[in-house]
Amino acid sequence: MKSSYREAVRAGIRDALQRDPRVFLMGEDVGAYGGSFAVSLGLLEEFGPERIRDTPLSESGFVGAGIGAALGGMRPIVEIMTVNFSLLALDQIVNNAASLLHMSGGQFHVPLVIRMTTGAGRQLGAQHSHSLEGWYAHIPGLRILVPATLEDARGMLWTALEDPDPVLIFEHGSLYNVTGELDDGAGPVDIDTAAIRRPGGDVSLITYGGTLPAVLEAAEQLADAGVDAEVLDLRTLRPLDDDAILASVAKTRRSVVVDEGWRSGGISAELSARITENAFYELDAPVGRVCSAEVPIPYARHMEAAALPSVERIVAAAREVTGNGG
Amino acid sequence: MKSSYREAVRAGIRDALQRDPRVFLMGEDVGAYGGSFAVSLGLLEEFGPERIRDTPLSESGFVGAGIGAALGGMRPIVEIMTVNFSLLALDQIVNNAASLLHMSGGQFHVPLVIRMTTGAGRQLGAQHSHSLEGWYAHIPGLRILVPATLEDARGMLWTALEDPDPVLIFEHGSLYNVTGELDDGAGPVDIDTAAIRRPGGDVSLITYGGTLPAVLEAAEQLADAGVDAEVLDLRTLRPLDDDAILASVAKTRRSVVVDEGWRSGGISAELSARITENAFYELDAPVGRVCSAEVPIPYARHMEAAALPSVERIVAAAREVTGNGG
Amino acid sequence: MTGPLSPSLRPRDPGHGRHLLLQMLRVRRLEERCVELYSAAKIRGFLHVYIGEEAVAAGVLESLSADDTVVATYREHGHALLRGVPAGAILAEMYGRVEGCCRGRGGSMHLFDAATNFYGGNAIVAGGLPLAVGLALADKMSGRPHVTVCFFGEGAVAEGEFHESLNLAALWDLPILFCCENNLYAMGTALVRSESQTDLALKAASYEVSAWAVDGMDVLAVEQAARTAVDAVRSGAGPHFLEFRTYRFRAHSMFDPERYREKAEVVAWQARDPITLLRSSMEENGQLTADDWTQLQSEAESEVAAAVKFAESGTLEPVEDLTRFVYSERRAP
Amino acid sequence: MTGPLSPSLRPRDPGHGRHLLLQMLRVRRLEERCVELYSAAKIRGFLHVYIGEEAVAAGVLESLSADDTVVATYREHGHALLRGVPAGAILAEMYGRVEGCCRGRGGSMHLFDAATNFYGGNAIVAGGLPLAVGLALADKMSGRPHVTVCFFGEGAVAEGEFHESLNLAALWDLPILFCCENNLYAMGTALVRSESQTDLALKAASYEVSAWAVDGMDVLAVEQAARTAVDAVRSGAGPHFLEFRTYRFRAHSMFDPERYREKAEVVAWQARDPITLLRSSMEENGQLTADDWTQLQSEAESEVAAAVKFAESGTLEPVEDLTRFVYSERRAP
Ligand SMILES: Cc1ncc(C[n+]2csc(CCOP(=O)(O)OP(=O)(O)O)c2C)c(N)n1
Ligand SMILES: Cc1ncc(C[n+]2csc(CCOP(=O)(O)OP(=O)(O)O)c2C)c(N)n1
Ligand SMILES: [Mg+2]
Ligand SMILES: [Mg+2]
Repeated sequence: MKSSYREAVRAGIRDALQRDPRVFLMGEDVGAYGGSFAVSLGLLEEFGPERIRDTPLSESGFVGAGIGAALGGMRPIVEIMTVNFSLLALDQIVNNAASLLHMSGGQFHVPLVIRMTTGAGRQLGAQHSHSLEGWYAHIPGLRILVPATLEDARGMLWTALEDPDPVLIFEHGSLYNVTGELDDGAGPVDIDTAAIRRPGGDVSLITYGGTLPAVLEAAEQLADAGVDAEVLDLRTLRPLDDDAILASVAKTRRSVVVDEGWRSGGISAELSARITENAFYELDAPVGRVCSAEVPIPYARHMEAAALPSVERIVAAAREVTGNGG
Repeated sequence: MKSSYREAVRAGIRDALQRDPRVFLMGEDVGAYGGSFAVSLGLLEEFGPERIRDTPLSESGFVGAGIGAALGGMRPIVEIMTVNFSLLALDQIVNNAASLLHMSGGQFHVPLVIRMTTGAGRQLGAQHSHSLEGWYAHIPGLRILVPATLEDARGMLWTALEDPDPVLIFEHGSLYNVTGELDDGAGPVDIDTAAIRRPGGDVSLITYGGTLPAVLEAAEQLADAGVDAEVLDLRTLRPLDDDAILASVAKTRRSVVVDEGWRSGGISAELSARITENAFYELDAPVGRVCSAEVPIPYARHMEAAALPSVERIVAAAREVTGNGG
Repeated sequence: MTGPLSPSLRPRDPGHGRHLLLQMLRVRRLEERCVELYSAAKIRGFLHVYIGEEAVAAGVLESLSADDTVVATYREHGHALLRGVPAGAILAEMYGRVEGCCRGRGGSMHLFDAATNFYGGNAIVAGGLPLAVGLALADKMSGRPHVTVCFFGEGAVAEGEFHESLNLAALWDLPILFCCENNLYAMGTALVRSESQTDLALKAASYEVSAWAVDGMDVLAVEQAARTAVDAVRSGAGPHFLEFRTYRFRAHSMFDPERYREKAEVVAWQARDPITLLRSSMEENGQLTADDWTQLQSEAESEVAAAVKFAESGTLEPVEDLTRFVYSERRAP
Repeated sequence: MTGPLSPSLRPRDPGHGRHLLLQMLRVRRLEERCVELYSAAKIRGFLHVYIGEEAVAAGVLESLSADDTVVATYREHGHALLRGVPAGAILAEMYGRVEGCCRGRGGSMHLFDAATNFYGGNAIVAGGLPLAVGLALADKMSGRPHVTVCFFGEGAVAEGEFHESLNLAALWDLPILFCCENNLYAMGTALVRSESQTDLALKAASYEVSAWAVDGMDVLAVEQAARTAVDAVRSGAGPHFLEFRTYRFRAHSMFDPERYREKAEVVAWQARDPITLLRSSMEENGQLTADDWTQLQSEAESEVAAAVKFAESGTLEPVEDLTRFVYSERRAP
């Protein structure tokens, strides 16, 4: 069946609503508007306003309410329209959702799923272009998912809802229109492991979410230049799948992390540090990083493009670590 | 002159209030209460309620107001009682303070200083023990200061106020009672460079703020064990002083980063990644990291102690990278 | 201040009056002991006691049933105790012992208890309000006839979370009772310096939430107001807000030098000590004998003494358990 | 809706009326052109136009002096234009050209202009309110007799920042005018579904802020209300709040399929088009001839045409400048 990423997310939400009466979707304009990115289009008509619950502009309030509803036995899917607005709800996410279980000595778990759009690339300017999923991955108690494929867009949600702890799902805005084949019966997928999207032996290109397409494209170009790149899709940023990462690097001895977040203190730094700590003596080159320029993302198309990871920069970084100057 | 860290901070604030009529201090309980950590004690009487301005519990509101006042030509020092509450103001910090200059094409600079207490170690539990200064260092547009000494506690503030851009100063709660000699005329200090607090040739112990005392203590113990450790105090987490870091590591070829923040995605990861990127072929061992356990910090004293970096763990990590098993 | 300065408190029967007196005494004795134990370094971290405000928790919690839900703040020992958390588990928690209600991980500011639907314990001012809204939403969506009661100080009213929470509760017509403990100060900040509108019930009413102010020193008035509100909420009348006008007799925390208020003000309020008020009225009304009073006191004393003993003999959680419960050990039910 | 359906708008003199008509027409034509240019892919990102609401910006900005300060939202082209930012600089910004008022870095949602004290342009709903409070605080502390005007939509009222900002402004008695553009919808969320209390002036009044509602389609009513409020604020009467009842005739943004409202509702409001209302009254009153009207239209047209030309001929910022202005290039003055 042909499906867009958007439709895959929607199918995942619909699956969940059908499977479990405790599930409901809540957020700004998820209902009457049809979802700001049209993800939830039609669900209001199908499930009614109690379960497709429009909220006022009150990010801290409704995210906190989602936490409370999860504590109260529901399985809320809270949509924050974009990651940019999630900063308003950060106290609730860090100090309540992520902390309650530990702080209560194991008594209160928070089976909450928060979905949000992330990323740049659509000329939305500094306040609407953050990629903060790697930043969120710093917080113990959270699980961070970054679906890059149609299967994951549809299947991660249900697994996340079965998780007793808070899960944040980041959907890159540039993926919604991506289309492909998706099995009609596509169902839950695991959320514990990274996936090799392209096997290869010369260099590990490690990425996730919105940059996966560019990395795959770069791998093709590298193949033409005689570099056989392995593409590892992390799928989950917290906890990281160390086994898969180290297995790939053990094979290739060279790696480049591609991440749309800012470089300093981003998830790419953690990957670089972990790989080096665990495979220092096997590495043939330091871990490369291709990230966004450390600037508030500008509006102008050429400036935004210059700020973001590009196929060209990925290829160049891979060539550098493989000593294939091109 | 004998001074506590608390008194040094207060002297810095007083200096600024005296020097520049545009400076004022604003925050919860900075006035009538005398400052929640008694930092601003006495300043209300000296400078009056306009310049020692108590605010209601409205972190987002008064931090945003600080940004506006800075835009309007003032030089506000905004005190957020502790870093834990700064999450409520994060949107203002990231989307306004850090972005306005770039987004306006260089028109509007934000000469704002935000001070806050950070860190654990006083049995305050999960919601009052965050060390998020390294996390803030991910944000372009911010400058992050972490004074560890009396000189820096007093002198960084004025330099920060002269900076046309937003500066965040993190004061570790466990330092306020530290006392020592401070020159009566101690004045502004640079905020661009890291400082070697103890020279050494065998291993670089890189740290900042609240963990500096433990690292110095560890260096003493290491000296007894025949390991000559250099202690580098970063002083500024954004931008990092790459020259000083790399110079130290070039000399020692081994390093351990000590950071009270959580390990994954913390500033220690960035330091590890940078050092490895720049000095890969000179390193004799992978960069070590001593951080806090990745848990919401527990209340019980023994559990909290187990979660935080300790002299013992620092010594052990240094021995490991130097191959001095002890 | 609401109500007459010396209300004539007349419980519906002596047993009821003695019960409320005992509840307040239990909290008072526990808190007094906490202060001593803090000075003796048995308790650490931040400690905020409820002395002077006991009538609020006593009156409100009296009006709830076992299935109802309670959300409180860092000044919540009394709420936990009166909700049914054993005094021993509370004190052991502050001792940092594994026998504590949170294994010693929470401490004074983070008491939680699943058995009594006591959802804490929150050290972020106003941080509990959105949570409480969600708990009430879950009840409403599940068709459960429960009421969520959310306590917070008047300082929390300035936070954006207060605003967002009241609006959500009203918009969605949720079964929640907001209980504002207005003790006139948020640390050192007097209400008039934190709110442009100091009539908090009026503020709450601007969200179309039924709201009124109550003399928080009169436990019977508190109980009556709470019962009326809880019944209304339970019967589907939507969110309610009660402002309890009260006062803390002690410092904000163990670190507070109390520079911001006059001793005379404290003394004036102490004349309206909620325990004394009820005790005196009952004595005057012949509902309480000297023996009754001695008996109640010793009951409270011995409960606290036993709790201290329990805490003292508590053990430490094994350090190896540090990373347990960051994530759950089982899948969700 | 406030005010009569067809108010008889009578400007104080024909010149004044024609000026206001021209101001609204300038915004209307600019916005219409923006929509076209978006469809032609000359403008990208998010685009929110102000068509239907022109009377609000026109009336309010008319009442300010050059030293006053303006803070707006992502729906701010009109505010920028009427504040004095050249149409060319506005359009060049949306073209992403270095000649734009922010070098092309801001785009439609982030117009800034230091020369006219125009502080943006904020894409975070309610994000501008605390900023405006601070700008007003700076004026007050410096003894400058300026007024800060802060525009925001009715959707922003639900955010905690609204609450914190109104309280701070009132507590500190700041020279600020809050201008709520109530166009009844926040994206697809109707006011009744976002606020338990839909009388927004009443809401604002609960902060002890002087507040009233104004017919936002009647530019003369807007101007008069704004002038009264601005004068009061300037004379030290503290913060004021005006609710302008208006309507956006177009979709929320270029991505909005408008599922949430009836076409009939839009048509009904279009009957109260602020430009038509003023034009008709003036024609009836003999204050506007057909020639006048043609003349005003062509003036607005040619300004916009010139602006498009300016933007079209704009150049791109050099990519090497990407990292400039993350930090300042000079020390603070
Ligand atoms: C968001 C936040 N800001 C600041 C603090 C520090 N703080 C702890 S208690 C308190 C005063 C709260 O006063 P109120 O809400 O009236 O409750 P009370 O202590 O009087 O019971 C403050 C400022 C905090 N815990 N959380
Ligand atoms: C904090 C935040 N949440 C969500 C959004 C997405 N968003 C952009 S505009 C808008 C509606 C705002 O409505 P209103 O304040 O009434 O202004 P209007 O667009 O009607 O002028 C929303 C939800 C945002 N920009 N910021
Ligand atoms: Mg209080
Ligand atoms: Mg609107």
